[in-house]
Order: sequence, then C-alpha cells, then structure tokens
Amino acid sequence: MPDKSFDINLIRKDFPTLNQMVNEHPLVYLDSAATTQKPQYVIDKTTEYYQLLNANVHRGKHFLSEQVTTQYEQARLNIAAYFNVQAKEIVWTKGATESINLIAHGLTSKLNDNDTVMISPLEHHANIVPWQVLSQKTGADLKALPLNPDATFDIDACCDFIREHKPSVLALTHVSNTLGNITNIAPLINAAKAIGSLVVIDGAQAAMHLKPDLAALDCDFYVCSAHKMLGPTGVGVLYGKYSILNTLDPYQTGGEMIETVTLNHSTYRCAPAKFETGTPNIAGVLGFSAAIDYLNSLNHREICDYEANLFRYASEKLVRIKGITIYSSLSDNIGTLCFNYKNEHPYDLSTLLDSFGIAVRSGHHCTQPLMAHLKLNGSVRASFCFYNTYEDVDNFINSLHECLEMLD
Amino acid sequence: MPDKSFDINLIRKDFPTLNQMVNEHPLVYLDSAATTQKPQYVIDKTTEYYQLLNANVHRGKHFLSEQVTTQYEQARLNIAAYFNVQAKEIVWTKGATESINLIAHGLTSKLNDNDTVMISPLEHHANIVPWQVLSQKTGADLKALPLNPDATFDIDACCDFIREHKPSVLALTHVSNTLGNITNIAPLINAAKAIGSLVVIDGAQAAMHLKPDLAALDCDFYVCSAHKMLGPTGVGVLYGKYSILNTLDPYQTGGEMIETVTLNHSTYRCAPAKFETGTPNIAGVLGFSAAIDYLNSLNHREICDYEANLFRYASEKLVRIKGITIYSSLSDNIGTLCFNYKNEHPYDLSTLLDSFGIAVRSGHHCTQPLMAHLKLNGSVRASFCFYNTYEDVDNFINSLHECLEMLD
Amino acid sequence: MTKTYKKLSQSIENAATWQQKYREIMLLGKTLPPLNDILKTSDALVPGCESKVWMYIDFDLTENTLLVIGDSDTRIIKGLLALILAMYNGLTPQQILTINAFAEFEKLGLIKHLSASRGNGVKAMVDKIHTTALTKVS
Amino acid sequence: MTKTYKKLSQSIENAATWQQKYREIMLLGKTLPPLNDILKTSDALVPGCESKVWMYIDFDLTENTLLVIGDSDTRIIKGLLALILAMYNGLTPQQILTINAFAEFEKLGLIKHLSASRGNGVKAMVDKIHTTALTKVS
Ligand SMILES: Cc1ncc(COP(=O)(O)O)c(C=O)c1O
Ligand SMILES: Cc1ncc(COP(=O)(O)O)c(C=O)c1O
Repeated sequence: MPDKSFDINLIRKDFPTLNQMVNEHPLVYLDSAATTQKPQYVIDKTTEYYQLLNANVHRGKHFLSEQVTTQYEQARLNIAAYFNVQAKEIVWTKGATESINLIAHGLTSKLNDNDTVMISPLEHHANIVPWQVLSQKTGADLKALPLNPDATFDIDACCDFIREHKPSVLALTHVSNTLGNITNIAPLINAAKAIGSLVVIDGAQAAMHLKPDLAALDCDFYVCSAHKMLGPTGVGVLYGKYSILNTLDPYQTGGEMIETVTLNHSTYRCAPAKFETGTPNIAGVLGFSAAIDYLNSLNHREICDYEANLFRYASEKLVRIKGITIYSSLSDNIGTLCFNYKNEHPYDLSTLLDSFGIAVRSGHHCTQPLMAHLKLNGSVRASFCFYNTYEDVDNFINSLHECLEMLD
Repeated sequence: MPDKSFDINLIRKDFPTLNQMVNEHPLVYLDSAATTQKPQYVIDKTTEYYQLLNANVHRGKHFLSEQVTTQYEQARLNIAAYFNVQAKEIVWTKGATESINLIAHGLTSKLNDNDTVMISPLEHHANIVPWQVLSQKTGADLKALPLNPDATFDIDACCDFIREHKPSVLALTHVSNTLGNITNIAPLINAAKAIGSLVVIDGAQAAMHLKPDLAALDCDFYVCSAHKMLGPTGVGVLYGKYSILNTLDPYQTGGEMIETVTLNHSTYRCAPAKFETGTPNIAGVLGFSAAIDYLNSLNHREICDYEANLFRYASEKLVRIKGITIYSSLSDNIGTLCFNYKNEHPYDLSTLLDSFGIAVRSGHHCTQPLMAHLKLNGSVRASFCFYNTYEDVDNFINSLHECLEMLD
Repeated sequence: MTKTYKKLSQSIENAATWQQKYREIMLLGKTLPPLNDILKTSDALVPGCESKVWMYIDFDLTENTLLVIGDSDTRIIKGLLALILAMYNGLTPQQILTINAFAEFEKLGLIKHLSASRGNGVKAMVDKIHTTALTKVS
Repeated sequence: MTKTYKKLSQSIENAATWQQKYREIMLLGKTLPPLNDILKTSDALVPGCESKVWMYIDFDLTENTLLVIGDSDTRIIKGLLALILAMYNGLTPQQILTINAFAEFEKLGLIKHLSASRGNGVKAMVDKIHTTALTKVS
C-alpha cells in the first residue's frame, strides 16, 4: 500500500461500517476497545483468499496450496516486522485470550509452590483466570501489584513490590481495556527482568495504538488480537523470545505440530510450529497481514497525535458535565473514557445512547476485580479510534446531554 | 436460500475458486479432503459482516452488537438443526483439532491408570496425539482397535475388542481422511455405550458428505471443521450431549466464560458458554452458518448420489491403470482415492500432476500410524466433492497417464 | 391480555421515537413497587445479566391465577418488567399459555429486548412464567 | 557459477513447458551418483520434509573449495539437488557467497521450489552451504 498522510475524510471512506444509519441517526462507533472496524482493504484481502487462493497451508505442493502458504508465511514476517522481532518468534493463535492460555499452560510443568505469579488488579479476565488455573495446578502463589485508589500505578512502589516478592512470572496489561490508561511498563519490565522473572505483556489494547517495539521493551511474551487492530476475528498473535518460547510445553496437539507419530508416542517440532496445530485461520492471518499493511501505510506519529487531540477534545467536554464521574486517567490514555452519571445504572445510559446511534459499552468490561477496586458495579465506556471524528464527539456529547435529561 | 435441485453447471458457478487456470491448465481441484472450496454465498456473508455488522458479540447492547449477537446465536441453532441436536450442545471452536483437544483436556481430571482410552490406527494425528497426552497425564492405557491389513475394520471383531477391553473413552473417525473409507460406526458406538464408554467421533471428513443425524447415532461427542464443509477457516464445532458436555472441566479461561472473578477465585458459567472464552471468530461463525444454509438448499440425497457416481467413474478408471495400487476401499467411500504408482515417490507424482493443473496431495496426510500399518512412506490422495465434474475426472486420468509416462 | 397491559402498551406503541419509547418505559418502571431488600436474594436473581433482575412467582389457589412480582436495578429493565407483569398478572395458567410475549414486544417495537442476544433477564422471566403456568395446567 | 551449472541450467531455462522442465530436472537427477546407503543417516537428513534429503559438506583444505554431496528419495528433488551441487561444488567460500541461488532459480522459473512454503530440503541445503562458506571466510 502506498504511504498516506493522515486525512480523516479519506480514512473514513476506508471503513464501510462507519457509514451507516442506526436508529435513524448516523452511527457513532465508540466501541473500538471491544473490536475495531475493518478497512475495505482488509475485507478485500479476505475475499480474495476465498475466491482465488483457497487451499490449505503447508505440506501441499499444488499451485493453490503453494501460493497461500507463501502468503501465510509472508504474513508472519509482516507482523514480526511491525513489532520489530523475528518471524519465528510469532505464533498464530485465535486471539489474545488463547495466547495467554498457551503461555500459562506451557509454564505449568515449570512452576511449583515456591513460585509466585504476579498480576495486577487492572487486568482483563483473560489475564487473570489463566493464571489462577496455573496457580491452582502448581501451587504457585498468585499476587497482585498494588494499585492506587484511582487505578493508577505508583511505578516506584510497584518496582519495590516486584523486588520484594520476586515473581517467577509477571503478567501485566500494557493498556487497560476498561480505562484506556497506558501503564509505564518499561521500568516494571526492567525490575522484573533484573530478578529473573518472565514477563508477559497483554497488548490487546496497546498493539495498534502504541505500535510497541518489542525488542526495545525486552519483555518475554507479548499477546494481541487482530480484531482490535483493524484485522479479522478469530486470529491473534503470541510473541515469545525464541529461546524461551521454544522451551514452553506444547499446548494443543495434532497435525503439523508433530515430527513423528506412532500409536503410542509422538515427537514435536520446534517453535513456532510446535504451537500451531490444526488447520489455521488462513483467511484471518492474511487479513491480519493486510491490516498491518494498512496501519503501515499511515504515519504512526500522525495517528497518535490525532487520537490524542481527539481524546483531549472529548474528555474536556465530558469533564464539564455535572454529575459525570470519569474513572479513566486523562493523561497517558489511548482514547478511552470510562464514566458513570450520578447513581444511574450504566445499562440505562448505554441503552439510551444507543437510541441516538451512539455505540458505547456498559458493564464490568471483563474486569470485575478492577470494578471492585473502584467500588463500582459497572461503568459506561466510550472508546475512540483514529477513524472517529470531532463530529462524533459532538454527537456523543449532545446525545449524552439528552439522555441525562431523560434520567433526571 | 431457496431449494435447488442438483445441477452441476449451476453449482460450479457458485464456487469462484474453481474457475481459474493453473499452470496454463484449468484447475482441477482434487484436494477437498484438505479443505473445500467456498460458495460465493459464504464469502458474501463474511463480507457483509465486516462491512455492515462488525461488532463484538454478547454483553454489548448497542445496535451493531445486538444484531451480530442475534445472528451469532442463530448460527448455533442452524448448525444444531443440521446435526439434529440442541443449540446448547454446540460449542464453537477453531476447528476439529481444537474440539478434540478440548474434550481430552476436559476429561483429564476424570481418568486414572485404571482407565483405557481406545482409538484406531486409522486416525488423523488430531485424534491420536491429544489422547496420548491424556494418557501420559492420567496413566490411562491407550489401546488401538484391530485393523485389517487393507485398513478396513472387522466390525464384529472390533465390537468384541471393545467389550473385552472396556474403554472409558472410545475416539474414532467417522471417515478416514487418507482413504475416504466410511466406518460403520453405529455398531461400534452401540457396543461402547452398552459398557458405559464415552464415545467421541471425529467427523471432520464426514460432517458434510454424510450429514449425520447425531441424535440417532447417539455418540457423546462429535467434532468437525467448517473449512471442510464449504465454510470459512478458523472455526469448528464440538457437539456434546448436554449432560456430559456440561461436566467437562473448562478448557481455555478468560472473559465471557466466567460468572464471577475476584483476584484469587473465579466461578464458571454452564456449557456452552463455559468453553467459549475470548472474542470468537464471529465472521467465521456467520460464514459457517451460511455454508450450512447453502448445503441445506441442496438435496442431500442428490449430492450423495452424484458423489457416489463420480467416485465410481473415477475409481473404475484409476483401477485400470497398470502399476497403480489403490489403498482406499472402493465401496463405502466419500470420494477419496488414495494410491501410489509402482515404487515412485508420491511427491514426484503430485508435483507432476500439479504441472497439469491437477491439485492432489501427497505425503502421510497426518496419518503416520496408518501409513505404517499399510507399510507406506506416503501416498497420493485425490479427494472429490460434489462440485467436481466428470470432466475433472477425465482431466485427472489423462494427466496422470502423461505423468506416468514421464516417470517410466 | 389484561386491561392494564392494553392501556400501558398503548403509550409505548404510540411513541414515535426510541427516546419517547424509553421515556414511557421508564415511567412504567416507576409505577412498579420496589421489592423489599430482604427479598433481593441471590436465589431470586436471574443469573448472568449486567442488570440485576429479581423475580418471584406465586399461585393463588382460590382464584387459580398467577401472581408475579419482580424488580431490577435499572430503569429500563424495570419498565419492561412492569410491562411483563401487566401482561401476565392475575391470569389463569391457561390464559397465560395463550399469550405470546414475543409477538407483543414485536408489536411495540421492543423485540430486541426479548431477543437471545440480551442477557437482560426479561426473556428469562417470560420463560419462567410460561414454565410455571405449564406445570399448573398439567 | 561453474561451467557445468551453466550448461545444465540452459536446458531447464529453455524448456517451454513445466513438463519439459521436470523432464530435464529428473534427467539431471539421474546423473547424480547415489549416496551409499550407510551414509543415509538420520544425522545427514534434512528434517521435516516429505521427501528425504541427505547432505554432506566437505572442505578441501588444499584447494580451498567446498565439496557438497547429497541425495534424495524423490526424482524431482534429486534433480534440483544436482542443480544446486553444480552451482556450488568446487567453488571457494568467497565465490560461494557471491551466488544468489534464489535469483538463479527465479531465472529458471523454479523459484517456487526454493520458497518458504516448500519444506523440501532444497532451501535448507542452500542455506547450509552458505552458512558453511561463511564460517570458512571469517
Ligand atoms: C479426519 C480428520 N480429523 C481431524 C482433522 C483436523 O481438522 P482441522 O485441521 O480442521 O482441525 C482433519 C483435517 O485434516 C481430518 O481430516
Ligand atoms: C486488555 C485485554 N486483554 C485481553 C483481551 C482478550 O482479547 P480477545 O477477546 O480478543 O481474546 C481483551 C479484549 O477485550 C483486552 O482488552
């Protein structure tokens, strides 16, 4: 794709879903933290696969299989380059959740009741429950980093906490899905690496907005989902530093991940093959690669600036509404506003907003421990992306005013 | 979709991939056992999702999320009806391989070294390795059913073998992916159920060609992959009898499959939710449902008859070629011809066939134990589907003649 | 269908916009007497919903009618509950089984609130009322 | 590039159809002396291929050249190996490093046989020759 400089009007045209009416209002999609919209380019690549290339990957030597395998491995190079790592360090999964499960499973035989696994109260359930299962299976202690009452971290205190409790595994989210807060993970990674911890970063929310340089971050694992990065559903990535990745026990077993199989014994291939069994989501992988192409065709700095300005514009308007409480940090945020209105139930607010074509989300956002920390039953979440406009913000705020009037 | 009676010329038009030239020859796609081609209808449904509906499923209350969740659950009903079972007995997975892994994992806490798990030498690696892992973890004995030298079963002897060894779990393929042979599983299921075994059927190859009535078959689990049933990649089904399905331990953990989460403890939902965590392959599920619609729009009896006739036509031609050895059973076959030519390496044969635009597969087909049983290093596999024509067969046989000439 | 229901539903059916519909629904919710806190037990809770919904079904032996009470912590769901209660309360099991809540909600343009995608408890409530009615008939 | 290679590759380059190409490749394979069975060890095997490929690399100290021998159980791969051997055998490590097998295969219309998607051992062989050459240079 040719490089494009950032022009929101051109960008909007790339996303067909955005140009529709909902409940007789133009759709204002503020649920990108749940899943992003897809550019036509990504949709076309998926269609192209099914129409022209459709064949299974690897081991086939016929023309279609050949073509699609080449593209499939090209996609791995493409994603690896995006994160500044090696292709063999990229494992295809069905999403961030599976990636974390794969790591936790792969570490099970390596931990025991002398070990500590450390998470934080900010995590998505996907970065909590697999570690609970690991801790149940191994006897390892599960500890959470301290979190300030406003759900921000005191990084120095956290570094001390890490040094004190010496976790064998530290699993942290790069960006909170509920709040949009960006955690300053570099010092935490350094503190953990210094004492020999394995560091797992949940990049589901961060991978697109922050385009992290994983070689520089020096974490051991990083996970993300294509569908939150303009890509298709049902595909994700597990990045693992090769030497460590390759030591994980295999996860799912079956075809392709094996070297030899007899009825009673099998030997496994090396990573990444060892973790990729069964027919993969080929259309998904090619679509994901197209999404990366699309992101690469934009200037990442420009996207960040636009998103930051849009977020400032939105948060300044929201802050001014009496009765609104915002839980998101307004600095270091990818563009998510988490809030409530007085004692109103977030369900009512999101339902009323929907009647104006404003798509936001309400509930616990798969972060019940964070809700408990904030003493909330739930919240409304409006999450922005670079394809949103200032007009979207205005529509959102105006509709919100009308909803609040209905509730008062 | 309106009902259509079977007209191969109309059918061909529905499959865009088939209408292309490969190496200057019209493509003859004989690799449907690896993955089937997709009708335009399925491709359009996937595109429609991304262009119009794209949103995450469940818990969202806004318009898009609502629409897509309804369609997503409708898809479950659709697949359930295809197999004559209940919607809540259908778990979405990423494919047959994951489905089997899920079952084997879910049974791990229920078996010990007094148990026997029984498979057969005919199985795909996906229906072998997960059971090896289960047997390693639990100490359960892994046994294989006896297989005739020609890779067919003596059903009576197998029933006796089952009664003798009393497996706790019997995991069998409905149709061999390498040979296309249909196993008469009904008596085996009955024998196993009579002694209280759990029966798992690998329906990856059978689900489309045979449209099995799972209520009638009375197996406990049945697995398949959408991409082998005209559907998208990255999605599959695990059917489980509800009372048994619900007792399996959860597999992957994370969002949506939980009821409550605190930092140290989680409670899980009931099946199927308990097994479905993370953002699913939504486009895949909707596309799968479209594939079922497409299959339902055809007359299954007519498809079977056409496939049977085409197979007879092809096998009669192949049988007559001197030096060809066929390993597939020529009766009770879904339409797969597994063969070799003299002592030639199957790799050479499939590569030469490809130069004529004939897409077949060579190798061990992820069935190394079956290859060992047949004393082969590999074989060529030509697998037919109802979208293949008699002309495809002629092209295949003519090109094969030319290839053999090149080798002689 | 009870008279009350007919009256209540009229206002929703007549609402021209979604906003007016929700306004009517929320007003309806306000007419529903709140459940005493001691009755808001986890047993009475419809599980798996973002909004909390509690419900009880009683059978009046002398009148041979069902009595349903319920509450919710959200205004919109509470309004929908009020509608459901008006639809069914005081009817005999036989009468209840003739009612198709889906068709009614369809008519009011509220069908999505009863659809499979909404884990909001309203559908679960309707299902439970019908199941209970069924046991009383047979 | 050796003279032998130039001669051999000519016939493949000139082949008009895939069938002719494969005919030439298989003929080439027949010229390659078979590896003695005792040399077909699992150590010499390139792993993960459908076709079996064995290879050995020797370094001739006096001549400062590499000597590669190899074999395969398939005709087509064996022919490709013959081509590779002709491309590299008898060259000094320095000369070897100037050769781009991919470009050569591209020219012959055989690039797909060296692509990532082919786990056929030819690519692994080329990679190993270059790696060995590199160690001799530095
Ligand atoms: C009989 C059989 N079982 C299992 C599988 C695995 O299916 P998937 O690769 O879609 O997970 C296959 C696919 O090749 C198969 O043919
Ligand atoms: C921070 C975070 N982690 C993990 C996940 C799980 O991602 P997926 O549902 O794509 O597996 C999400 C998605 O909501 C998320 O936001």
